[in-house]
Amino acid sequence: MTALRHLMRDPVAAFGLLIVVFAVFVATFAQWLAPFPDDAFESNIMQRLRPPSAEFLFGTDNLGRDIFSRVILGTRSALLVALAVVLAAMLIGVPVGLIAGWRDGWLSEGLMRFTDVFLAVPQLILALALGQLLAPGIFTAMVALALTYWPFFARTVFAETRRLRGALFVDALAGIGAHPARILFLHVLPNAAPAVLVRATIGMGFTILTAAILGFLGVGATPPTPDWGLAVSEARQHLPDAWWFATFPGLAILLLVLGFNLLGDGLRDAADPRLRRSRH
Amino acid sequence: MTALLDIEGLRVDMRGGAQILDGVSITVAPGQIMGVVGESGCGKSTLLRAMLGILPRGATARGRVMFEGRDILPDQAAQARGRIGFVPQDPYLSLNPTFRAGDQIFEIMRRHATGTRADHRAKLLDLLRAVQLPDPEAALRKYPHEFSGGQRQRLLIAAALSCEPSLVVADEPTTALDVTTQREILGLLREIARARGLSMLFVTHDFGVLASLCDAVTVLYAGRVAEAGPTRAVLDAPTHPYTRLLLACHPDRAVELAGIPGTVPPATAQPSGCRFHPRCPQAQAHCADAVPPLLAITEGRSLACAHPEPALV
Amino acid sequence: MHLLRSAFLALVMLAAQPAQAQAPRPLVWGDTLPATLDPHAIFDVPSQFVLLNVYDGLYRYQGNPPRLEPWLAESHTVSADGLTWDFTLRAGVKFHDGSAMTAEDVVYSFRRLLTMNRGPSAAFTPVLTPDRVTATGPLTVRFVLSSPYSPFLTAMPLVAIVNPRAIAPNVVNNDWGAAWLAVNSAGSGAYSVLPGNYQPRVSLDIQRFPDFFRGWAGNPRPVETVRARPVMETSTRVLALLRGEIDATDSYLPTDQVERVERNPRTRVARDESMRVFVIRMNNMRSPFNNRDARLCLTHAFNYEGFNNVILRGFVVRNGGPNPNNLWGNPPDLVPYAFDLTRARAHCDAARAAGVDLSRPLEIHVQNELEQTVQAAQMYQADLRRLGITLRIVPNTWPGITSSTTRSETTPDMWIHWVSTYFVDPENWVGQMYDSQFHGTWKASSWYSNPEVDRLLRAARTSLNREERQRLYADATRRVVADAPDIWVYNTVNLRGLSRRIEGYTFSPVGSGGEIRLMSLAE
Amino acid sequence: MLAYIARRIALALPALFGLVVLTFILSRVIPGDPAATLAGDAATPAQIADIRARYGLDRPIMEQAWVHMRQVLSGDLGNSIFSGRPVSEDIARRLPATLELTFVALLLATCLGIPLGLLAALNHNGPIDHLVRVLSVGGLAMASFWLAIMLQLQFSMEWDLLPLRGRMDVPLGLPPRVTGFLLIDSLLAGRGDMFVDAARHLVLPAVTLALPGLATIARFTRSGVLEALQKDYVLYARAAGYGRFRLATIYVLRNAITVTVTQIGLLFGALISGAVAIEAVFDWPGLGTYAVQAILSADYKALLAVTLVVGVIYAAVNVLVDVAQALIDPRVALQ
Repeated sequence: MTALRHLMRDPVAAFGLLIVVFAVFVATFAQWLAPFPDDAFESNIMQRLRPPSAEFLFGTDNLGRDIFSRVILGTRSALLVALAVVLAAMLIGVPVGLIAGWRDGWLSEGLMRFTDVFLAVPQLILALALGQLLAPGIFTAMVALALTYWPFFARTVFAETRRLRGALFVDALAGIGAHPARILFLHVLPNAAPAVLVRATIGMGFTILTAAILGFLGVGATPPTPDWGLAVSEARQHLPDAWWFATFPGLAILLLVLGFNLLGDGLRDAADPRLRRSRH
Repeated sequence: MTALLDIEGLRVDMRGGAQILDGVSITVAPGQIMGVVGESGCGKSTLLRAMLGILPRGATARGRVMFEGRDILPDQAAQARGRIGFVPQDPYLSLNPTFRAGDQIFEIMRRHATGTRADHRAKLLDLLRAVQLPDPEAALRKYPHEFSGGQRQRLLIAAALSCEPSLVVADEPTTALDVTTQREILGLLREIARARGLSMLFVTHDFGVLASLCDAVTVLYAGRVAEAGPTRAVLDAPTHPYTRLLLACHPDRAVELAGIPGTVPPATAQPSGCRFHPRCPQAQAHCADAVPPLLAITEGRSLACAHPEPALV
Repeated sequence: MHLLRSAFLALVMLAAQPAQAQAPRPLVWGDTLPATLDPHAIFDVPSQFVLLNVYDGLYRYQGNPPRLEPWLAESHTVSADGLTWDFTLRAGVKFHDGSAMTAEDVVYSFRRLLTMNRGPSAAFTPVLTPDRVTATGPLTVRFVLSSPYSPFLTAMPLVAIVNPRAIAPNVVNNDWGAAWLAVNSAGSGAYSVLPGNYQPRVSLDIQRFPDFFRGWAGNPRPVETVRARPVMETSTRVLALLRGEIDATDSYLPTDQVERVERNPRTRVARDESMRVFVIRMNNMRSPFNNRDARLCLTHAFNYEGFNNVILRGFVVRNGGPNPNNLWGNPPDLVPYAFDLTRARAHCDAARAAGVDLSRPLEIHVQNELEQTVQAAQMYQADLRRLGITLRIVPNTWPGITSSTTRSETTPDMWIHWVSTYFVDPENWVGQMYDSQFHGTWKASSWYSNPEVDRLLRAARTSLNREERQRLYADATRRVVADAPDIWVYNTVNLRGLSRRIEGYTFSPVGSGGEIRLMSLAE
Repeated sequence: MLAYIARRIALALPALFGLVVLTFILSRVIPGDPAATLAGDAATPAQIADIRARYGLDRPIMEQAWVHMRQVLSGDLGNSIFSGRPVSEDIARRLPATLELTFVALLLATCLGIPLGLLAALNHNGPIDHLVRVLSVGGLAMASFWLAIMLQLQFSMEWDLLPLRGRMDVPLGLPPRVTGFLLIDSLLAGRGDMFVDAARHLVLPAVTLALPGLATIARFTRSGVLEALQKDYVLYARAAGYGRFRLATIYVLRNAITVTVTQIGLLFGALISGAVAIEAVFDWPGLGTYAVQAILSADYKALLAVTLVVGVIYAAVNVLVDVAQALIDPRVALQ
């Protein structure tokens, strides 16, 4: 709670939180907020590529769909994809980090070397390779992103576990004979939680961005999904005439990622100034 | 005899109302070693920072700091740099780890000493020999982490002397070192000061150091001078209750001040009147009302207390 | 004096430097490049650029509608049983290295093609083996087929005649020089490759071959150097043309862009009715596509009018069957299916009544990089929703799809592609698309099987009588269309953006107008 | 120092080895039949079987793995599924284009990012500081491909100020290939016009690519300088009378930069990733467009080779960064 109060005192972080809350709101009520909710999959070829107007705030796309509606509808998929990816990455990365951090010897070594392999290539490149090889589509893109993002959680949790393992209270617990699993999950994990939360928030922004690149390169979301990256890619064919087609989905990406990044920065400062340097 | 350094009514205020120093006056004669003692938070370091022109952001200094006949406060001691050598508290942290030790000293000499680079080099080598640093030539090329703590402090002393200062200001230069090294460094400082006729302003909270090194002493409490005088006289017969307690509570001259009840007040909430009165065993009602002025009591001794120890009065 | 003169000369040369940079701009060709320069290793639309400009075949298609003209061959004869084909070669043809082309070179080329067994060899392997190609004289070549195959001649232009003397020193591991020929040329064509500047899919420079066997008399100002610089993205390609960075786009200019290119004083659009059919495939071996009513329902649910005239702005021609409208052998009275949701609903109801499950989501695979396939799928998806049919769009690529069409189980429910002119014969369309013997190839990926159609197509394939073939193909086509195994949408009007500098651009459905030798550049 | 470098390289090797194994495993899980892809448009099932045999795709998996490993170690990345050409040759032709772009972007990011971060720190909580903070957060939130398109739209399509695509105007030709870096090769050839043209083509892609890097560098320099300014040695240096400018630019910056330099290593990964999308927008004939083409043509050999090569470069850059860091701060090598 003190962290939250600290967060709200930082205007920049509060702004980030505002964006994120707003995005979650838009995503939740997308169906009601979008003026043309059916434009997620309907096309109206008679009114294609109309410039922004009172009726179509952001104009229409190549199939005559309202871009404003599709940007709103796209918020949901962007958030869901990022959330799923980050959660999946956490599900892999946190246990790996915990075990590697707690144990010594070959298991720990092996796990961390394994982690290193996934860090040996920039995430996007690995995600591209994985995404393509596993047959392109949004689900594979998500799998690929999760498979490339978990090492960051593993690293973070590993460092935290190592630090806490040396802490006195852990020694004390081990001294009174507490089971290692109990220590890990009841004592070490909660203490590592702030670091994981910060990493997850930054990961949300990062994943939205990377998923957009994958969509843009044709390895991510598929038509007619109202996906922002995909929209920018479709819009390229119609530049420079239909500038609105490329502009607004891109702005949506910018805003949402900005929100998560600002929030992540704020959280990092609020949670622990020591974390200032850990950045993907 | 005119004073080399004459600090008069020095006040340092922080933005936000905290008052760190309040009318501190200290005089150092040529060749004199002046010790400044007091608990942590009494303003010893601020005093040095004000003299050296390195007060933190938001701090303003008023009063006069006369050095070699000129007030150096307005230009933040810029004129006096080089003429005042500085030995910092922690030799481990005071050298930039990414530069060679020699280069860091040359940088100071480049700005403040006369002569060519070759002159500087020759002079620095002399100094390094004077501070008894082994293999001075090699030392110039080494990085700070390649020295031991004592060696580093010797380096810093050499650096302080590099521009031929008339005054050396030292900020507890031995606290970060082990006991044997402390003793060596103190011996070195004393020897150098005597040999070169240097004046020195020596901040410490260690009475042992004080006794072995300093000619005179100024006791600071909560940003004001409590009492001042020749070292022997003050140590043998302290007049201010604070000095007495300070001396009494740790005969072994340890750092802890467990013997005095309470703590030094925070700079934002100084008590009225005599600032020591909340902790003073001799305190009386009016102590809280009037600020006791710093008055000369005997030759070279002064005191700021309305109820001094009877022994001397 | 000497010094002065050389100084002056140096000055002149320096001054001439910028002038040299402004020397006649080469022709910059912005169309897609093939993956490899080896004409025997690949056969697709982009590879035609190399085939037609760097190499020659025994015969070649010219003009629109395409005429089959003798090229390196002067003439041919075929035996009455349709098995033995004798070709007489033209004398005096020189390869780029100056050596003369002989019958042995033709034999080498065919053997190389058939042994490597890649790309264009598929048109021949069913009827021809390497040892059945022989030189019967210095300028005569004989092919003996294992069974009669009337499209044999029409497939002749697919095969480049290569120069064995240029290849021989570069053969490694018995690879027929494949590694070398992928980045070099050994042809006799009007242009030769400048190998140093070649970068796969990025740049290809070709240079005029003065000793080209047909001579250059027909073109007084031929293009000396061509720099092929494919531009990946469509809109960038169009802008590059408008700004004069390239002189020609590909021949699939998006219909949205036509007006813009026409408006620019420096550029124009060449429009030519081609032979390239846009088709939505259905996997006829899988439910619900194995039911004719279900297929007819789907066929009536595609908005042909909207797609052809609104999205593609009328730059295409409705094509009601598998063959291009303008090809011989196509029944002229064919009535295309119309977009009619009422009829579609009726057919769907009939299918449901027959126990067909239409509730399963149908997958349609599109070629991601070709936006038209995506647009068509998206439009179709919206209309099918109104019939209560869910269409799921799966982005895929050409190689991705074609590698899955080898078995019916892995073939997608539906997919979208074009059938281009590989050779000008109904065999290229209805023949290879709907004869069940081609099952397993992408062309026959609707897995359509109709014994009567098989019989008609096979008869047409072996007959040497053009009238009879025309009748057989027309009959087969009518039957196929009646069964509605696929959804045929349009025949392409090729749209190529061109700089007005280019004169003499001549379109042919084979090669899509990419023959540089006919072009010249205005001053 | 040599020992340190050797140790650092040794540390990178297991991960690279793991990467080779990973890419092999990946190449075996692909759904499409590589042989069918290789056979091309008009292939018959017989042709496909023939190719499967020729490429050893019908051998036992362990044998294939062994062959793969041996090939990779000898620098043979296999033949492209799409063109049949050796992938390593293709990559060698295209790598310089990507490296030139990346280096220029990195240079831009560093040369602007460090002074900006320094200015911001010296102007702590002032207007420049706020501006730099906004820039550094915004720069990281922008989708590179989108920014690329927006810049292209404005500067090339609307205003016609800078080239739309490619590395050099086609009619100019290319300078003789020495390094593959057009800026260098054109100078070596003494062609000023080519140099200017290559530089003009670099502007938009490099700026786009540099922005996230600029943001990161500015941000880390800022916090590094702020942190260094709190250090005792800065206080000491001020007391000892270092010049203000010199103190800020050299003395403090050097310490601040050790953190920044680590970031540059990580950034390189981001740059290479960014290059993929940006090259696709600007038609830059580098590794990125190669990867995109490989995706479009399902050329898994090419894609995996790109992954491997990027991994090696990435590892090399990170070793270099660590060495640079050790040179700046000699304590690093001791840890």
